[in-house]
Amino acid sequence: MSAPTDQTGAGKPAATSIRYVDAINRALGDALAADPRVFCYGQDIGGTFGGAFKVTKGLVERFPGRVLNSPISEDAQTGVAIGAALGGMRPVIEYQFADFASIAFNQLVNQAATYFWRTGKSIPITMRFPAGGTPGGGPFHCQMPEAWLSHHPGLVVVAPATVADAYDMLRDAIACDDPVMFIEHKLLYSHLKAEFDPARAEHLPLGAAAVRREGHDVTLISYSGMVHECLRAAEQLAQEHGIECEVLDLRCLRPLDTGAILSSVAKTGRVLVATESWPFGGTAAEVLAVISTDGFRLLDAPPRRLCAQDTPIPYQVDLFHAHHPDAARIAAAALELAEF
Amino acid sequence: MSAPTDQTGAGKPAATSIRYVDAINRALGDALAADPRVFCYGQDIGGTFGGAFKVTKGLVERFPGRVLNSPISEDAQTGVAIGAALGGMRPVIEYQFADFASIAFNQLVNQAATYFWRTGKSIPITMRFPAGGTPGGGPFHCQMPEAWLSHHPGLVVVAPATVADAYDMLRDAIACDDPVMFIEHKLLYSHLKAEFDPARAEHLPLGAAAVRREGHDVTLISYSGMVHECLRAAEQLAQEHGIECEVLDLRCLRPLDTGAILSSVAKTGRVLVATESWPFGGTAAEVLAVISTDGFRLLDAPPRRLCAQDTPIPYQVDLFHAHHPDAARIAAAALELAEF
Amino acid sequence: MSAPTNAARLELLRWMIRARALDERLVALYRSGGIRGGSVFTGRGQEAFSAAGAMQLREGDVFAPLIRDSAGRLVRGETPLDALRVCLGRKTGVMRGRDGNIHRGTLGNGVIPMISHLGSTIGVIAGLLLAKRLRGERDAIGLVSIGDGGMNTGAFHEGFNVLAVERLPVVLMVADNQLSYSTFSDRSYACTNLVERAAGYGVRGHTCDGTDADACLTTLSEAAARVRAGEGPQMVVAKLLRLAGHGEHDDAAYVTADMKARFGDNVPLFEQKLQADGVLSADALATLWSTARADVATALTQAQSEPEPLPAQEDWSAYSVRDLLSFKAVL
Amino acid sequence: MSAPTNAARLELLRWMIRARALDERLVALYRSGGIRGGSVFTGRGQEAFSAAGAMQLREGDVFAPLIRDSAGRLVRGETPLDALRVCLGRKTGVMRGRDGNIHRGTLGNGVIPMISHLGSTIGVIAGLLLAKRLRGERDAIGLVSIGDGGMNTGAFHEGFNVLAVERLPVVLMVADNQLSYSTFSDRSYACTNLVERAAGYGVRGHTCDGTDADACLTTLSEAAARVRAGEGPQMVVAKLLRLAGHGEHDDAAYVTADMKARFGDNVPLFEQKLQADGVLSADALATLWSTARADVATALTQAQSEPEPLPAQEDWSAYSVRDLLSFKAVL
Ligand SMILES: Cc1ncc(C[n+]2csc(CCOP(=O)(O)OP(=O)(O)O)c2C)c(N)n1
Ligand SMILES: Cc1ncc(C[n+]2csc(CCOP(=O)(O)OP(=O)(O)O)c2C)c(N)n1
Ligand SMILES: [Mg+2]
Ligand SMILES: [Mg+2]
Repeated sequence: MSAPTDQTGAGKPAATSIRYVDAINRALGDALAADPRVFCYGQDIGGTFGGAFKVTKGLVERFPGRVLNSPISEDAQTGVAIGAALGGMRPVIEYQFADFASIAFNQLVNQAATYFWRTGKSIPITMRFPAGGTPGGGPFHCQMPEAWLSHHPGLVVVAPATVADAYDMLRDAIACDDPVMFIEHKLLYSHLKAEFDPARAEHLPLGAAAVRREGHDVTLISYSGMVHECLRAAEQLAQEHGIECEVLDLRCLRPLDTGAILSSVAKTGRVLVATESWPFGGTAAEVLAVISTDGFRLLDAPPRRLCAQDTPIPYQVDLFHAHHPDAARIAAAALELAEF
Repeated sequence: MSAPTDQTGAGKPAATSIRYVDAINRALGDALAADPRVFCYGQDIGGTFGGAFKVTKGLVERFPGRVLNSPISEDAQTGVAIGAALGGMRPVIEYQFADFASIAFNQLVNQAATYFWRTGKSIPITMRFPAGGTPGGGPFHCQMPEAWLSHHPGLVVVAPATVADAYDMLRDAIACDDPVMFIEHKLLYSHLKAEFDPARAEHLPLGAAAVRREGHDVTLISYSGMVHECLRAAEQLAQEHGIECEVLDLRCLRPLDTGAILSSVAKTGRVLVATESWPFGGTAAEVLAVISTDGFRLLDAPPRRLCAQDTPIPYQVDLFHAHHPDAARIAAAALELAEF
Repeated sequence: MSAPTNAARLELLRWMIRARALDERLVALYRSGGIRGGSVFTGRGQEAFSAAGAMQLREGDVFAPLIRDSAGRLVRGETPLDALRVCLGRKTGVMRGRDGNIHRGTLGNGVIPMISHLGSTIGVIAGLLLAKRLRGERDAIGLVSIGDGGMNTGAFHEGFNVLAVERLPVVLMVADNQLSYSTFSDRSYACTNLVERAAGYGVRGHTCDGTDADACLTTLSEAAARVRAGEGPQMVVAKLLRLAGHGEHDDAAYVTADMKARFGDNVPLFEQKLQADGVLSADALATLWSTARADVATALTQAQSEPEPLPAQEDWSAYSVRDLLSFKAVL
Repeated sequence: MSAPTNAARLELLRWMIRARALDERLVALYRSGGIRGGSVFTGRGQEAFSAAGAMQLREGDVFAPLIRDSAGRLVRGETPLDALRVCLGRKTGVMRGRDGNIHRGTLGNGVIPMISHLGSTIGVIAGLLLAKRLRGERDAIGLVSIGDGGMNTGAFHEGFNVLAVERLPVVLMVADNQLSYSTFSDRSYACTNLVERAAGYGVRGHTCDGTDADACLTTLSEAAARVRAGEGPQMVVAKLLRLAGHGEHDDAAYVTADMKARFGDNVPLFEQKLQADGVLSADALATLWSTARADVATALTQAQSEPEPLPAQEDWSAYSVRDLLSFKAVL
């Protein structure tokens, strides 16, 4: 993926332009200010440093004692979140990279996810996953975690693609009584900018997908960073081939907004799911499973997915760029679909 | 699931009848005898006890020093396997229950799975997962792990459903240069019996699916314990409705034998995937993704999946049985498909 | 370390007997096929240590028990009826049939229900105690159990280190019962006594003979007093023996005669000691047992008369917020 | 503990200088945009401890280095060219562009290439040493690194406990550089010195001043000797300071003046000591530096002239067995 520009039209001229990372920082600050139950816990967030991506910069100064450094202990960080939620708090945990949250797999899928069903007590925790590929990050600093967070029942998984969503969905996540896995794309942190009006009108509910561009020829389904590649591909296909793609940003990955998915497929009859994650059992596979079981008769062509290469994520920059779909590859696949 | 009887016809009258658990025990013993590089490491397997399910019973006496007890340390057990493989051995690890292998998630998907691609050195380890539901097991002793083992590239995932496969596939797994995740169904351990002829003819390759029953009306795809429910459902549909189901046992879940899947769908045009695992992003979702993208034109009806309820696995026995598909529910769904 | 009062000793014995009576009834039920599916797990041999720990707690304190804490759970206010409902999978039980046996518990009693994965409750109690600190509830303390096997999990290490770094008010009870399922201690750890791990976390360690109820009471009350005095986490290691299989499905044939010879049964030992001290008459002891058994019997009749959950009426959703399509933060 | 020979001291200094020269060149390369993507991670401030550890190893021994082991890697036989090829993502590098920077390594040099997840190599070296024992290769020992931050991972605990339970021949080097990224030690652990963790695993602990190269040599050679004598795992904790950001993207503004004042730079300190001892002339020192820098410069020119991998030619498969549809065990 290359550095995206926000084409989602979420900003309005009157507002100031801020980055995706600023939106998250602001959401955290506003949540801390609004609710004494909120606190932050994570590696390197509790000092002047402000975290590996400076997402929490300035918060410890404003909210002393409520932004805490943890040891390198992702399992315990997650246990602490669950326990604090049981104790009436609304913890927000930062994993330093989504890749390291693999250490917390058990606490997430077996403790956080099962708690409500087993005991009737809900667990309002927000877990923040700085995720996704950046050039030179290599196999262990580029992963997307949504597939392994979504299989076990009990976790809500969301992945904002826009500046406004980064703010709104984080506020929603913190307000939600269930455990919310909040996936932030590291490439968007400073590359995505948009005008942001804190006093703007209503936003979408947490579980809703958003149509980022309307079209009637092919539906492009994606989320997180890949939404911007889809928008570029759509623009290119419109310009060069007069093909109108509908770009659907899933926003919430578990549960899926199956209504929005099927509505768009009903309109276009052709669908491509693009993710930067691995194909096998990924969110793209689940979306295809939903479409093929519940939207079979809506389809005019076989649905397709475009995912990452089925290997670890390479360090070297050219290999890295070849590892996941980009606008050009999405456009090529969508063109084939449109011409099917 | 109720106690299965082997209807796969894998046994021959001349041979002696053994249980699924005996086949695994025998494969371990034969592998230890045949190859000095093989050793076993796991909780409670190194004493007279023989492991929580007695799978390794008698082996420590026959192979002293090569069947070792580990502490309750699934992460380290996995690290030990990887290191021992680097040191030229072919370790076979027992996790006490598949559910506890969640602790080893990171070592499996980030260390074992990436090693070959990163370094060119393959990692011949066999990890044994006693898996699947048994009445009264509850949320943490009944899980199937294939979904979270399959998403990251690099692990081979297999799940034998028959006595012969339990033996053959374990021997294949130990011989395989890549990390093999060997999923054993706990309900089959002592309930599944079949005649087993050690001198029998050729067996299927590790990666191949097996047609357990031929049919031309509906394809039932499954693996592990659920194969036996599908066979029962097929029998019932044949008897009661004259509907002939083809029962495909996937055997190897990663990679999938897509050729066998598509061949069967080509024959029937109707497909139901049945698993006792959760639906979201599970192996059933991946199979549906493969069928809908690569076999779309073969389908005469929307493909379907029948998976577990989307909650943790209940303790109480009636709830437990209602949590996952059984022959009756599979038959009902297949009938709908056949009549579509 | 002051000697425990006779009142405290008698209270402890009462809890031990109640726990033993409950466990023995569960075992009988299992053997007679009265438990559908699954196994039964008991705390026999570990009653004194478990109950003496829980006796240090007050209203508002929290306890994270494990497999062998049938006694401590009772002390915290769980009734035999509560326990039996869960083991029998009753809809009326606190787990509503969804989870069973030792996974039972409710924050209403100040008990964190365990998941099976050993070690993973340690981080949870750290979070719960941190929450209390952040909310200004300064009086509450925590008590958390682990075994000689569970001490070697990564989750234990990460969680206990957080408790230590945050200096949270907690007593860690390590029940070193010589066995991790069938595995002997020499395959679980290489130090002489697990209390040697305390210093590495920067916490104070204590040891006691887990078969000696008086020693358990004395040691655990000192540890709890130090926690309440603001000295931070305390680790108490008791040596004892699991006087049962891992669960009732396990005949524990691997336990050696030597191991059995080295460890007595804490319940009769304490009964004899209290009688020798003139604190307990034979009649009073008999009454303790008959009351405990009668209570369990009544509870069992009650639990068995209650309904199991019906699959068709089950609410099959793992989420408390049912409709995220209409969910937004109210800002 | 016998004092190191002057020959060993000079050899150590040579490795330290070679490592520093390599690291400095990498930093310059990063600053001038010569690294495509990613960051650069160095071992500045930790050369003595790292190299002194690796100097204890012989052919057949194994080393599991971490982030700060640029010096130890060189001792094990990695050349500056090897390092630069990987950092520059060259196809010719041992990682073929697939992985980068500190994840480099090859068993050919007796080095286990790390994954990023801290602590997870400890279990791996346990397995490797166990394999050697099972194969009857009784002479080999292992050396494994961890930091003050990584000590608190569950993976470390589980892996090190296995090393101890199996009494495998290994030296654990704990580089306590006061920092886990930006986090100060008091948020990582609550004991006074991490060596207090040794006893809990049943292993012997050693400490040394990591800024004093002689002390590193003496302490690590004693530890290695004990391992070779069959005494089982040894833990050596060095106190020192990371003299750089976590990586070169990090300006390390959080490091306090007090911390900087407390720890010297091991390289000039050792240079001065050797000169004061009359073991090293000013000329010889200058030659050490110029040779080291020239070697790095030559290696850099070479590496830069070599090809990067081409995506179209990449073999995109994570499996060594390509066709499981025809794979069967040959029995
Ligand atoms: C992480 C994990 N791995 C494996 C198990 C299976 N298991 C249940 S109890 C047990 C032994 C526990 O030993 P210990 O911690 O000493 O407790 P004890 O049973 O002796 O009270 C094991 C291995 C588990 N519960 N959790
Ligand atoms: C499990 C895990 N969590 C988080 C990280 C991110 N991370 C990389 S280095 C580092 C700090 C390491 O500190 P320490 O172990 O003291 O080593 P040092 O960098 O000081 O040498 C962190 C948090 C990681 N690599 N692994
Ligand atoms: Mg024990
Ligand atoms: Mg450090």
